[in-house]
Amino acid sequence: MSGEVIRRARGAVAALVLVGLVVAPWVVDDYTTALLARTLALALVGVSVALLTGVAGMPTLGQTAPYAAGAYACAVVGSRVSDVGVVQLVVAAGAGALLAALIVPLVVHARGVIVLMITLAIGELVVVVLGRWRSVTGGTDGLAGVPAVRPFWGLPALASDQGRYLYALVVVATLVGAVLVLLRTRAGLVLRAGRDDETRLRASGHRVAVHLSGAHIAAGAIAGAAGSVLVVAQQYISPADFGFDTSALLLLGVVIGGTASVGGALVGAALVIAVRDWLFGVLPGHAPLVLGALFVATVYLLPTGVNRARSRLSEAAAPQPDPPAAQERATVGEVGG
Amino acid sequence: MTAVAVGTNRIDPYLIPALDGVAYGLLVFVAASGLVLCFGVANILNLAHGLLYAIGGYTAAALLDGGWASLALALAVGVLAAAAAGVLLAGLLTPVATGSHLSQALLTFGVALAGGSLLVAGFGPDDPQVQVPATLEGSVMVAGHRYAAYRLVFIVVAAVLAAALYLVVRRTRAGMLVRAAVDDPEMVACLGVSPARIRAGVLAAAGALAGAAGVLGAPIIGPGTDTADTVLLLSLVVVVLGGLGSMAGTLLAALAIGEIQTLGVALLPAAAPFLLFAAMAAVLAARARGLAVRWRTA
Amino acid sequence: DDAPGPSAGGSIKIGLLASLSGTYQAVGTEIRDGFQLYLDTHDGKLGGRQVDLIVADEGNGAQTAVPAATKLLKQDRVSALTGIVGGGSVAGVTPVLNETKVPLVGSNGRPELKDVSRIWHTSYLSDEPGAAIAQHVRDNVKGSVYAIGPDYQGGWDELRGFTDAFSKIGGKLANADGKTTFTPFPATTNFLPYFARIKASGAAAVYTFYAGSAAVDFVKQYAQSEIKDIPLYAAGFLTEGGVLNAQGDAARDIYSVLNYSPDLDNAENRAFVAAWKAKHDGSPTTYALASYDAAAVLDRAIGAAGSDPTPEAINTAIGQLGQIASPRGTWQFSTTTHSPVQKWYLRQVRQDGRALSNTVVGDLATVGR
Amino acid sequence: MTGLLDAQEVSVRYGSLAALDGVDLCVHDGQRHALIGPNGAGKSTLLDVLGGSTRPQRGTVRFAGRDIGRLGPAARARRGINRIHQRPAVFATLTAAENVVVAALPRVIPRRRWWPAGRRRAAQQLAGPLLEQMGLTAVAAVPAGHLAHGQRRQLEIAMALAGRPRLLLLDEPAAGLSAVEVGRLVELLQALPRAVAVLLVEHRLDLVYALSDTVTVLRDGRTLAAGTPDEIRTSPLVRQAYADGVA
Amino acid sequence: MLTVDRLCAGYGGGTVLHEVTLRVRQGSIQAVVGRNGAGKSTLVHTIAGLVRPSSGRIEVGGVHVAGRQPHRIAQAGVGLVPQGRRVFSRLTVAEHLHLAAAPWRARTSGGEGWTVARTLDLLPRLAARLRHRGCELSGGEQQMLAIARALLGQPRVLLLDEPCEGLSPDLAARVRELVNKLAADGLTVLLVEQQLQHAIEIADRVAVLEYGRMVYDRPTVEARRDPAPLAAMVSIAAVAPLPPNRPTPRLWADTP
Ligand SMILES: Nc1ncnc2c1ncn2[C@@H]1O[C@H](COP(=O)(O)OP(=O)(O)OP(=O)(O)O)[C@@H](O)[C@H]1O
Ligand SMILES: Nc1ncnc2c1ncn2[C@@H]1O[C@H](COP(=O)(O)OP(=O)(O)OP(=O)(O)O)[C@@H](O)[C@H]1O
Ligand SMILES: [Mg+2]
Ligand SMILES: [Mg+2]
Repeated sequence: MSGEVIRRARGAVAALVLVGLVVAPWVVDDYTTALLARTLALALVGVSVALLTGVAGMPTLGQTAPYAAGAYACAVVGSRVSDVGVVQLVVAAGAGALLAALIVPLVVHARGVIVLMITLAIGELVVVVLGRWRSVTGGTDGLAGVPAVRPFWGLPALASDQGRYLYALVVVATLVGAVLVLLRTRAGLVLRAGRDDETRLRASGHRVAVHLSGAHIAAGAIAGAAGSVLVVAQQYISPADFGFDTSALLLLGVVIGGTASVGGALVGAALVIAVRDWLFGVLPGHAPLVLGALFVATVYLLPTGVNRARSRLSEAAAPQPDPPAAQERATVGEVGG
Repeated sequence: MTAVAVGTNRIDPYLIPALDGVAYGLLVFVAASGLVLCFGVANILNLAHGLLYAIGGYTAAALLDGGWASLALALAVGVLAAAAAGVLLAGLLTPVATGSHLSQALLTFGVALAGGSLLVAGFGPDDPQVQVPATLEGSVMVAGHRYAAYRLVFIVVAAVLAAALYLVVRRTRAGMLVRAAVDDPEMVACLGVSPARIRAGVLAAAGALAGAAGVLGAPIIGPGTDTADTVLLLSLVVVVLGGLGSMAGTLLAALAIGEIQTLGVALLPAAAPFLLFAAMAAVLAARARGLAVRWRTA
Repeated sequence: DDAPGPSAGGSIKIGLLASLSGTYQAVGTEIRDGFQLYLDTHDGKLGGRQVDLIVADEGNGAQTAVPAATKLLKQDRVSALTGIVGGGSVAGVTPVLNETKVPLVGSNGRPELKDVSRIWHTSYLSDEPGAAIAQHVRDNVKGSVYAIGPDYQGGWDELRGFTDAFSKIGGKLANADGKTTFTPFPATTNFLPYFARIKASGAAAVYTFYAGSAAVDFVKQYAQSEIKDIPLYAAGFLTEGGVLNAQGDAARDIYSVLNYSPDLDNAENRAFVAAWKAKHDGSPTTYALASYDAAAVLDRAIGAAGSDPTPEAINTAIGQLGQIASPRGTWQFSTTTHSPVQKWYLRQVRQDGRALSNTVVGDLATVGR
Repeated sequence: MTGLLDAQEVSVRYGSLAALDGVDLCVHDGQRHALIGPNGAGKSTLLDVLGGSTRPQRGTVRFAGRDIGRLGPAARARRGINRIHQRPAVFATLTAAENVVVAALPRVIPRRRWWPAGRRRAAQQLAGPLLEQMGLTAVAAVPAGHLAHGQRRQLEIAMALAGRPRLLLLDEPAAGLSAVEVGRLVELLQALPRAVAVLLVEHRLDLVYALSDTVTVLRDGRTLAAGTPDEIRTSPLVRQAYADGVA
Repeated sequence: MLTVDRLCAGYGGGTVLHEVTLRVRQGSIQAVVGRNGAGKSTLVHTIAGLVRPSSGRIEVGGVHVAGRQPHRIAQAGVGLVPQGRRVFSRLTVAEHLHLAAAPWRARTSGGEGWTVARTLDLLPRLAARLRHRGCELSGGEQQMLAIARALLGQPRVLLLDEPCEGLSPDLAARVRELVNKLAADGLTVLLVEQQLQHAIEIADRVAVLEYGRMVYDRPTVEARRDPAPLAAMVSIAAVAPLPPNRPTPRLWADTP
């Protein structure tokens, strides 16, 4: 009963937030709109980090790699091939997924901190490559002058902050919805089970490596798509956008939001990034101090934030055992050995 | 005769990088030693480790005046200050002690950010000057090459430290308690030992080690705005590469990093920017795969 | 409402973006202080208008610089932007500048840009120091020169400036493949393996460019290495400002090229240095100077922009400034690159009383297009 | 005649210690085979070898006529070897019901194959009755990490059953169960269709004699004796083996 | 020696133990039995300080310890053999023993103190496994180690949560014998045991927990004299073999 209430309340809050986000550009100034658009991109990467860290139990510091792949693919496609948003989005997601697929053999057998360090190394390597592959990436100073995107064939190019923000919002909302659906399928269930006890999962006959690879590639695609949102929001990208501090802040944001919860990750990552960007503007020179203090405070204000969110999630998602009447209808097919 | 001369000439340019790789690797080991204890052995993810080192570094910069007495003083003050910071950190960590690495990371990262900017606010954004005793300032001749004397001294310091750490962790009751607390803190408490005390002790020791490393390493990885990050990253790499808690492994990893950063760079200058992280990813991935296979076979 | 331009009281909003935290904090602080010094010595006014200076933190690079700049431009609606330490940050800020049509009078980093119609710099182009010193090195070094620098855009430009000019006048590089050696940046803290290569190359001199803590590491390790007797030439940032203190004796005798030195003998400089020393420890750096000059540029441009100094009007006025008197000597904006056409000086680190300082030992070329 | 499961000459060494030393074991279709022996005899190690989580240095393991020695635990589970662990292994943050669903997934195929949720639904329909059989209905929605020790063991048995085993490897299933639960377990095992073979490791000999038709006795990694429960019960050799384990 | 008075405890929101009261005299053995999930381990953990009581008193030797931290309670002389062994997986057997041994602790119970040699004498299998790490032991060996670890702490009150789980029958009998002897020497024992007949064999009193409530607590002599109520409560009869192939819900309806 109380689970039902909580679920309702969460739904109401989510709907309220969504409505707020839709009307935001008409309420706030251009700067805030631009900041929000950028934040949305990073929040989406945060979701992909949460998918790996919280749901699959593989903490990652390397989601900036597919994120960067998507962003640069989008920037290159945007300035040379097509200014259609859908095309850019698909290309970016594909690039992210491809890079993630290349990384999979490196990380699929590793666990815990080892994954953290391997992904960190990969993230750093990608930044080095971005800095040196000047013909494509523009080197360490980055790529500017990506033409304004038109969301779909026949639609006008987005020239205002509002337009870019709404485009970002639609993309992010769609993808987050897709992730939420994914997590409700058996794939999500098996991933969570693997996080708890991999040996048991194997003993039950699941191919753990396949599930983890799938999670990596899906997360890579999401991060890649986020990269294209960043390009649209910021019209400029450089290796600095994909550096270690971005990864670290994303991971921390996801932790604040409760690692296993997609909504939490979205909010946490968005908060951390937005607060950082905002602080650098309003408190010149003291941003790191305040940000650090905020992190410490977060730990105390949300002492069980991580676990609370997780247990709430599993409560909400728990399948109700079938009533006895349903037993006859149990359909169990035969499986070839 | 000429053949030999040609032979030496071919090796000769790499001699000093190779030696320096050892010294640099040992410096990295000393810098990482606190984290070995904290993260490798006690499994407390302390992202403020670089900050503890920086405390030592700034102490050195503030107190060193070129004399031996000042070195001793700086060492004492640096060790005490960093150990105190470690205890403080342990106190802060108490509420998340049973939590995951990730919440520890959140807390210690926050402390590192805030503490780092306080340090820079206190000591100024410029890199301060570090004056070691004059005898160590110069260079000595090694196999016909000039080499910094101070770095040679490091080889001794690191060797002593490695041996001491090994003995403490493997052979003493304190070391056993720390390892036991990683497995099951509740059961340690049921043996009558407070896990909170163990944590405080570990962080104090880690702080002391980091402080000592910061003072002694100041002439090489000097205090500055980036020191904390550099040291943290290098230490994490070394500790994880070394197999989390194995002293010999960590030393080996540190030496490997040292050689990659020096000899590797000398041999393959074009690959220099990729070397460290590519090697790290490759080694970790190979070892993870190896473990996975071994786990299945044995 | 808060439309760009002066408000009724005759004041004007200027945005200053500089690294006030992170790796480049030292430079960022100098830039802020240089600008502030100009305001303090001119009653807080530029072009006769009270200045509302809004400072924002650039952080470590573009990813923090862009949102901070967006705030200055879109929320605070400043009439002009100044500062910016990193070249990457300038590149990142450019789209927003173009959108809001506000001029930037940058005082440090300078990337290669196609369109500079609204972008001005009071510092230099990254390849100019090298170009300015090439002839001197060619004349004074008997043998080949080893070129080494950090592996990022600034490093590439600085070193290219030197090697292009040096090769053009017949100089020979000692580097094995004839190309500059670039060290990973900022990852490299240990330069000894590179020194071993320099030794092996038989170079008669070394030309380099580093800044910040990499400069400290480079110089200190150089002095203890087996190539410590090979003369070291550098773009001036190697020994500029706070890094010189950290380097200490290791920096002695290094030659560097820069557009400024605190011991230049002219009236503006004497006033500038005196005012600086009254407020801060030590001597002003080229970073502070460039920012001071940026304020001077804005001062004259706003004054010339008439009763309604809109960003557009200020931009137009900057283009018509002509000669600018400055502590570094007079200079003017190049019409093509919008960066200074100015004189460069050869300096050497020498004992000056109790401290070491960069002493001007000669004039080099006037550079700028 | 070869059995459903045929392990031959299995040896596992840990350093100088031979946990298993040339053990042969054959389990026939539908057999109730018990494996007993003093502590440290190698029983769990043998189950690990059969389940695929330990690879023996020597020896072959055949299942349903095929060599499965190179297969991992997941592949063996999909072929029908399901097990419970001596230390109950469950997915701590998943509810009891979800635990069973996850365990059931690899071996169930829905009638409507094209519908992605069908498989999960089919597994869910299996979970309800299984939990009820184990007496866990009341805690179906409780995260497994919050269950009592005995409840976890029951849950793991339900999970093993959900995998629709042809061979069930049970490592001390009755340990930590209360009398009522043991009764329920005995009932359940006796009611298992004969198509399911069971290899049971247990220290409670009353259960062993009640449930099994063949007993193998291990000691120090070797087979000491094998036979019907009655033969084993009266064998002085077996008594001696247990007594030695204590002395 | 050990007094538990109207103790309530639970996890998170829910209460598991409802007003449990126990009085264990020095040198006596109190058995606790009950269904799975009844709250036996919760009771033991609450006494050991691992679960915080929400109300009620716990006294050890007259000292109020409820709500104290676990290490304080251990220092007060409470030893624990937890359910599920919980040995330190990365420490060797020798290290376990070294760590657990508290020779400096004043011995207050009767008999001679526990030394490493004496525990190894009692559990000879451990002696052959001194260099093995906790995770490399068999289930029974881990259980032995858990018992040894608790004994070496020289407890005055010993909490045994199913100490014989996973031990071979002979060894289990021997452990019970030992417990009996220790109690005779003055050790106070709280024993959680699933097999009622084993509990009755050595205990002085036996209590039954049901849904977190104490529904039965009598001296064993009484229980032996009149076993019916106790047997009804824990239905020992269920162990008797059942006729094979009794119809139960069919899971494999479609399996050939
Ligand atoms: N990973 C390992 N490393 C070293 N020795 C091991 C390992 N696993 C098991 N052993 C040893 O192998 C022997 C057999 O262990 P096993 O777990 O098979 O015993 P068991 O028959 O199941 O005993 P129990 O009834 O106590 O569970 C034991 O002596 C144990 O110490
Ligand atoms: N960590 C926990 N969080 C929440 N609930 C728990 C937790 N541990 C146990 N419980 C619940 O408390 C109740 C009592 O558990 P307890 O472990 O005390 O039972 P028990 O009598 O020891 O059972 P068993 O004989 O199976 O060991 C159970 O319903 C269980 O689900
Ligand atoms: Mg076993
Ligand atoms: Mg229990």
